[in-house]
Amino acid sequence: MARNIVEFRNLKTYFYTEEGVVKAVNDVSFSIREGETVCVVGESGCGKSVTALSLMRLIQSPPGKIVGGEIIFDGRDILKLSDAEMRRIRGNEIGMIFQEPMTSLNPVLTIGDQLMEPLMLHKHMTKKEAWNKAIELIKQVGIPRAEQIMTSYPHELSGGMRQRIMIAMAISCDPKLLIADEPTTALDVTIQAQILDLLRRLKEEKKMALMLITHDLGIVAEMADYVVVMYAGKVIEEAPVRELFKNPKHPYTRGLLKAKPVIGRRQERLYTIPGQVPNPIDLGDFCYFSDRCEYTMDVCRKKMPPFVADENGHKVACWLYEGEWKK
Amino acid sequence: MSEPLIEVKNLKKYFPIRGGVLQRTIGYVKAVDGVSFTINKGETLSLVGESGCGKSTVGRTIIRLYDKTDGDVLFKGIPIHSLKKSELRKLRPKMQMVFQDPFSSLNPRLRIGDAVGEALLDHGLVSKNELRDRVIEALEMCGLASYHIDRYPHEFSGGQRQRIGIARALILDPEFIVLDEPVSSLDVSIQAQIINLLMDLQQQKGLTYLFISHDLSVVEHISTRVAVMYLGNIVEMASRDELFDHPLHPYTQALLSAVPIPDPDLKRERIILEGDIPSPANPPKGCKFHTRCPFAKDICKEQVPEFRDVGGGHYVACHLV
Amino acid sequence: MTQFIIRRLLQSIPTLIGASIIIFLIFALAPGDYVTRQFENPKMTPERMEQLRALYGLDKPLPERYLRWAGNMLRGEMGDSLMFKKPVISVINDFIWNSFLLGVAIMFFEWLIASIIGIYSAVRQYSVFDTIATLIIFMLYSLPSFFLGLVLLKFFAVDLRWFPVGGMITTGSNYTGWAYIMDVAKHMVLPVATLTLISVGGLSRYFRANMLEVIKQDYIRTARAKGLKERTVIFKHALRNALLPLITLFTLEIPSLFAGAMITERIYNWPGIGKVVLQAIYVRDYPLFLGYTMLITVLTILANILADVLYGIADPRVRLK
Amino acid sequence: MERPTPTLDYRRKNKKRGGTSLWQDAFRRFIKNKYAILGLVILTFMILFAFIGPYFSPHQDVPDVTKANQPPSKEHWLGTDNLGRDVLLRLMLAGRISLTVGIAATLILLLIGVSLGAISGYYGGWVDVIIMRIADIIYAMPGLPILIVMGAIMSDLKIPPAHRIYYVMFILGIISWVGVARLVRSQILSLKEQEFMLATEVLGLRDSKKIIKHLFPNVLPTVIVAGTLGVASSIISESALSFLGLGVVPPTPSWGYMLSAANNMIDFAKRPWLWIPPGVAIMLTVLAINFVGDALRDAFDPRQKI
Repeated sequence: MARNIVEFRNLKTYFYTEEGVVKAVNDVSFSIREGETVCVVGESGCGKSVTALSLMRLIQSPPGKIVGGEIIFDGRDILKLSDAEMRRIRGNEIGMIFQEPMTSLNPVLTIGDQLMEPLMLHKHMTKKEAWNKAIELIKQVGIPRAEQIMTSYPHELSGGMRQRIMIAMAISCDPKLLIADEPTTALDVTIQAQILDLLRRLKEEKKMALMLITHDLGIVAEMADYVVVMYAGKVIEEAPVRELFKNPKHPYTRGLLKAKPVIGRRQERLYTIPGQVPNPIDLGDFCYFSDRCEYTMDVCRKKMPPFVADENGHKVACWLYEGEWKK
Repeated sequence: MSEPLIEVKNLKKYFPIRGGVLQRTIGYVKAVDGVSFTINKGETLSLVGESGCGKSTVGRTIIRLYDKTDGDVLFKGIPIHSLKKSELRKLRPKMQMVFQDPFSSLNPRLRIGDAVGEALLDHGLVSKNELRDRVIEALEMCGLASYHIDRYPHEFSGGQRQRIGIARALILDPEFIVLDEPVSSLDVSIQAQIINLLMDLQQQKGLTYLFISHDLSVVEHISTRVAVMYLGNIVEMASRDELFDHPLHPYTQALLSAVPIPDPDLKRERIILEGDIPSPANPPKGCKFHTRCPFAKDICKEQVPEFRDVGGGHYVACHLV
Repeated sequence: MTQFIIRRLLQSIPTLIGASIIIFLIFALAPGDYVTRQFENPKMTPERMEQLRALYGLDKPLPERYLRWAGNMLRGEMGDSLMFKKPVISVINDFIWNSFLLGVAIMFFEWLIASIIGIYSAVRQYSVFDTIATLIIFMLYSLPSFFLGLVLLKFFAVDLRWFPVGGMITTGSNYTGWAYIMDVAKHMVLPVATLTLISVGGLSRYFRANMLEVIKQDYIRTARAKGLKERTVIFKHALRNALLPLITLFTLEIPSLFAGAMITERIYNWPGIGKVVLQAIYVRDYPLFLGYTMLITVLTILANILADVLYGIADPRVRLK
Repeated sequence: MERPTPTLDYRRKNKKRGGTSLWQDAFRRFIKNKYAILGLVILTFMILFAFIGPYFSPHQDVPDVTKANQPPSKEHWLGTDNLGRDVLLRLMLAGRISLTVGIAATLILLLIGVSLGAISGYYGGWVDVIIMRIADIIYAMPGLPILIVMGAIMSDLKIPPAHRIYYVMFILGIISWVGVARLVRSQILSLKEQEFMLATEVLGLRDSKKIIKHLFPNVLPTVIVAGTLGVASSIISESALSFLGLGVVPPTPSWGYMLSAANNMIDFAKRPWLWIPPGVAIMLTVLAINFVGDALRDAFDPRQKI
């Protein structure tokens, strides 16, 4: 078994807002192995993006703050590194791409300038070397006329092209881990297919791990080796991808799978999860899904369920499986 | 076959591009470039396509939020675009719209009760003392509580706001509602709630929907018939089952194969289209899809394919079918 | 680009005509003219007054006077200053460069100080520096320039005698070379300080607001995610974007270099155009005032066009057509 | 539906039934702002000082040459002027004028600016072109010189001193509406793009309703902020004009006019009590208004915190 490249251990990232403390990431632990694709899935506000930004130490402070836990990356605790050491990891050992390709590139700098920056910084390339490498990267992400693109500005490119450039930039220093935060949410479905295809290909070529954050279970099924499901700042379930889709355990995961209409699988009515995600401010110490769950028991409203693995390594945080732990 | 409620005949909507020293019109963005279809009473016709294909413009032009460039829209036989302003105003309650963005579709400084009830009052459809009851009725029908009436939009989540938007349209007792991407900004669990609500209301009230969306799986769930748009034209239109089971146009096929399916064991042949969607200001000649079509032939580059019935109400515009 | 400039120049013609009519009317409709003002005394006969009016062309009907004046303006003839008894152009030329000297110094210090304070406050938002800077800035821009001018004059020139009380060169001196420059510089300190302090507040707030806005953007996060040094992030990625709107502001300040500061120049007895024009108003020297006002109006219009052109050059997203 | 959807409150803390409007939200943020409170305190003080203060003064605003030019003393806290009048009392009375002119001029500029901006933005087309052209024209002309010239013309027209104050308000209003008009116009243009404005069209609301219930309340915050800051700049402009002797003139003083005592070399150098207090009064008032205006902007638009 490959070794862990990243390990989140009891990560806590809170936001201190006017209305109260938002525990955006509330005691999250999971790991990503070398060369593996882990999908972190959940609805908006569940803390999936904040988890990724915590790993990059890009949480804006104030109001955000990492208040506890460890993030072990390649044997080092990220949270204990100096700013300078952290900068050597960002863009070098960990690359990241974001949801909004339209706003993620600097509008006043050329594509070439932005692509060459990390190469000259981390790989100490000369301008000439960086230029050649950047052209190679542009070709690698499937954009023709690379020389012309180098001198273009972001607004001259389409959304799909910009996302390809973001990918090229993120992988330019051959990182061990690529974080992709909803990389296709802002794109059309035919472009999404191109980008996912590209990510899959690059991951194989570069042998890097991929942390893919998404809300789309279809993308999860297509891309993931391993899945982490988050709800209201907590990991509520994690399992290898086949296991998770074949045998989802947490009522929330099950609900999500049933609530999404699927092409070619026509049904009279959609299953719905009633209610909505709880207000993240000042949540108590109980199962956060309890007020929407159809199996809620008394214990669910009183105590936080522990996160327990079964014999297949399928982990879930739900009181329904209390019986299984005792075995 | 039931009677048509909406008939759209060769509708065109061009937006001018200005330029030159005197800011004269130097070209047009052909957002909608000649589309024709009918919507029958009680059915849901879906318009599906990627960004810039003109689906929202069709929706807005049908209910005359935009003035047409050419063609005709008939609502129960009435040519919408020939009405005077006052006549149009009288007809407004019958044709409603639910918007995409639950955050910008409600006036932030208006109480929910006012937002939902004001049109009823303005059209003189209800007396002042009945108003509150009618508003509460509409809110409850959409899964909201009566005490929400005094609240403001920012006190609600996205899904609840979308319910308010639906209540606002519903209270006028419309016959036809344009649903412009009503669920695309919502999370999956909330999306399902809203879709079910829309379908329930349609059944109870016999509503007719034009459902505009880019999400094929939602479209498949909700539609009676589906029209696929590309760069201002409908390239394929058929009943839901026919379109999803036997897509004929290469673009429809590509779209369908591009949708990720939540089943890790499913291995599909995927058609990945090359390149980007061309600009609607300068669309390709001939078949507009030929620049990305994996099967394009010479004829596609020159001749515009005819939009024709290939049997059983399945329309397609492709030389290769 | 050329097309854009031509269009903007054409567009500014009506603006200029409108401005010239308004400016002309303001004076023409005023009862007291130069003749009444300067020569009114018991010895003056009405006949003699009329002769004088005819001499100065003040007896013609308004439209004719306007057209004659506007025609002269177009030819660059602004007429003669009544006060100085020589062409307006040469009066303006005599004094405007003194104002320009003051203006350039002020602009230099204003932008230097404002950029430092603004950027530093934004990068260290809510720090002690930010809080104190904000407070001081608020106080500065709440001060009327003439009050600050008077206070500085009283304290540093009258009481402490560090600087001369007014003028541009020490009376009776005939310094040359370096000594002359130092003498002028000494006279400049207080007026420059006054106007810099007054204007630095608003500008540094603007700098700060722009920086804060830019720092929030996604591309700054991208820059940080690349592992760039904070210095590179701020000065290469953020500052360039924050400076874009400031280009406009900077360009629009150019006319003020030539306009002079009426009140401050008066307080410090600086022989600039502002002081002279103020004097011209007191004695109703219309040709001088009209010439000056039109000059500044034209400069403002040109600066507006220049601002748009420079913005278009600096921001790759803007295409000037 | 399988089960009734539980109606959870998005904000659980909000227990009361009636909703919290954005106005209430803004108010809550406003009163939390320290600068805003400081500004309000100073402003209240200045208003009381100017409008109630004179009733507590033991002096009369009448010349008494025997007491001319006295420095500050126990009897005359801020000394006396060259006609022997109490400077402190004059300062209070001048405050009335300065504050009134500032507020009235702002109301005039808002009236012109908001209506022209709104018409321009709402109707568009040639109306918009014409109004914006006029705005361009006024914007292109140098403001202070025109203001001063208008002041001079007032003198030529022999307007009685008591009426000059109204003319000053009017002139200030007329030359400074452009900024507000442009602001309101751009705000309305962006509101028109919002889906809720499209919704008012789909709902078939009357134009009057669209404007009064939908556009106006959303433009109001901008207008309030612009208005507040407008008072500050009107006060400064008025004082500049009066300082030059071309604005409000005796017998009704304004702070700016009192400051013009500094034009006399002896008063300037030897009797600072004549001109420093009005300057400080202007500064404090303007500072307070700027604090309040800035806090209002933050309160109305928490995203744009600057």
